Amino acid sequence: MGYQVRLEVFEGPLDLLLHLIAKAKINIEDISISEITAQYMDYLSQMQALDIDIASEFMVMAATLLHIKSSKLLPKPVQQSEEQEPDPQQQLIERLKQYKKYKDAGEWLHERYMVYSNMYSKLPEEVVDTAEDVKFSNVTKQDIAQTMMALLDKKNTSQQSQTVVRNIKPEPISLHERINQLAALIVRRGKVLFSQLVSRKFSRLYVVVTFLALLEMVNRGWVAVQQSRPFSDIFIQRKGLKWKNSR
Amino acid sequence: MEEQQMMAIAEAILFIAGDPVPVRSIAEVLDIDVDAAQSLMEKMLEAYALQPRGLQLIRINDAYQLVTRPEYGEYIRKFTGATKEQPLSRACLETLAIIAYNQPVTKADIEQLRGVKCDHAIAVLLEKNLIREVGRLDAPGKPKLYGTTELFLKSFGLSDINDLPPLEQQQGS
Amino acid sequence: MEEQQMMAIAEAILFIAGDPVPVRSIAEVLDIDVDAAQSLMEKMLEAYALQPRGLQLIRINDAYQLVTRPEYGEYIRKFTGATKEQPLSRACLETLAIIAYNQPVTKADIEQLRGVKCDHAIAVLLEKNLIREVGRLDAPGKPKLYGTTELFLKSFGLSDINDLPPLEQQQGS
Repeated sequence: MGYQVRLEVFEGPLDLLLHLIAKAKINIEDISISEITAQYMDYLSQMQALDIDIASEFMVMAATLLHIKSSKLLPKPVQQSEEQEPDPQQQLIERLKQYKKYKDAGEWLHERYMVYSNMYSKLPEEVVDTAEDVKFSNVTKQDIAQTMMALLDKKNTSQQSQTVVRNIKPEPISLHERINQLAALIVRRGKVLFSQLVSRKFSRLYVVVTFLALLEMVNRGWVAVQQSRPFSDIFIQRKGLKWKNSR
Repeated sequence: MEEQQMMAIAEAILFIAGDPVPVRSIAEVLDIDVDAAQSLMEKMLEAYALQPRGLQLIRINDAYQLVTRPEYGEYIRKFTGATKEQPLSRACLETLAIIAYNQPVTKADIEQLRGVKCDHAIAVLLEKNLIREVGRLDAPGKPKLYGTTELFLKSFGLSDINDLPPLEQQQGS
Repeated sequence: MEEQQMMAIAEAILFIAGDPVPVRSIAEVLDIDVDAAQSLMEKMLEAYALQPRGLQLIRINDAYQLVTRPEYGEYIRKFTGATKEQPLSRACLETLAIIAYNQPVTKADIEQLRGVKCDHAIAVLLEKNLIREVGRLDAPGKPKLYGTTELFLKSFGLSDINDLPPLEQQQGS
């Protein structure tokens, strides 16, 4: 990577315009279209110079600004009717005012989030009927397997239907990292289910990366995978020489 | 039953439940009517707020939950090893603000207000379960309508959606 | 830090943990020495005892735990009875299955899968010698890792842990 240039990043053309207005220390109502347009174009050309992709929205706004500017220079056409088009400059001002409201509300939300995401709740207590004794005398290994399966099933369905509490953190994760993580897990466990690698607290991206990591590991001959039927869980097992002595 | 005792029972129940408990359930357990339970819980909420404690009572719509106070989050994370919640991006915050104040609202409405595409922000907010689809607009293409979730209320310390400050007030800055 | 604030933090930690928390861990989080933490907790225990609350603080050896007061047991049963009461063996079997298939595994992992606290089930399984602590996870808080015992293998007629039926085969049925 070469040198880095800091260029302020804007959420869109409206955001950029608000920034220019704030810099000029004027009210939204008092914008001078020709000045703002010049500055706006200047910013776009800086972006171009830095080879930054300019989203089409920025270009559309540039066209709007130029249109307003040119229409101001031209003599006003003879008023044909009272119901003419609304003044584009006034429209733009309205949009900016609307946008600013939500931008400010977003800032308010940010402050709240930084406070209230610090609240923690606890897991429900398990209420068990202690009157009943634990007897494992007639429980078989099949029962254990069935219990585990039922748990995984329950988890899957609750995942589908659940609409509440789900905390997801951004996980910047590389394929390479994920392969290392999976390898570490498989050294420990020997075998694992795909569903166990991707609990519901993870994002779709994370699931995809995990799956790619798994494919790569299959490709390298590190693991064997089995899936009994389409969409069922994938059973993953250590395979090959890689794991010898690493236990 | 004495009020204080009822509060104690409610506290025990909230502790056992962990999750938000509907005021209806509290009324049932205490064998009082829902209105009485509601006012009991509001009193309890105030009492909690006044005490210098590690816990607080919050209301989310019609349910109450015991949670730790936000100011001690850092200590909780030290204890549990959890990582701090990442701040939301500005794109997400703006999109969320628009949805919160205008729900139910379509993607097109949001994009019109923000002046940029919002697919990514919407996807992130959906995944974080801060917003959800609440239906479809009866218009060509049947666009999806978005609204906020209970988790949104909780994450931003709001009891219900009317707790949001009026939009105009912010304009001062 | 002020004593009252430290108590508030301790309360928040005990609440989140649900389990007995060793005084050592409290000292660590508060960054004070163990003796100071001990006397803090004793003061807190007294304070709790004096208040008419639904929760109480109890001491078990060198650990403290927040629990509901026994006199409200009837109401808690009324509350949970409405949801569902789980027989102990069911809770234990689920916990055992998770440990068997995922070992070594932490309590937090088990609880994540089951969605409820599992202290009781783990305690029973430990007592029956079907599971044991096999180490600690190298993560903050150093949580215990659980695995199954020889007795477990013997009890279920397994020659080794790989003898457990593969999970995917059953899923078809």
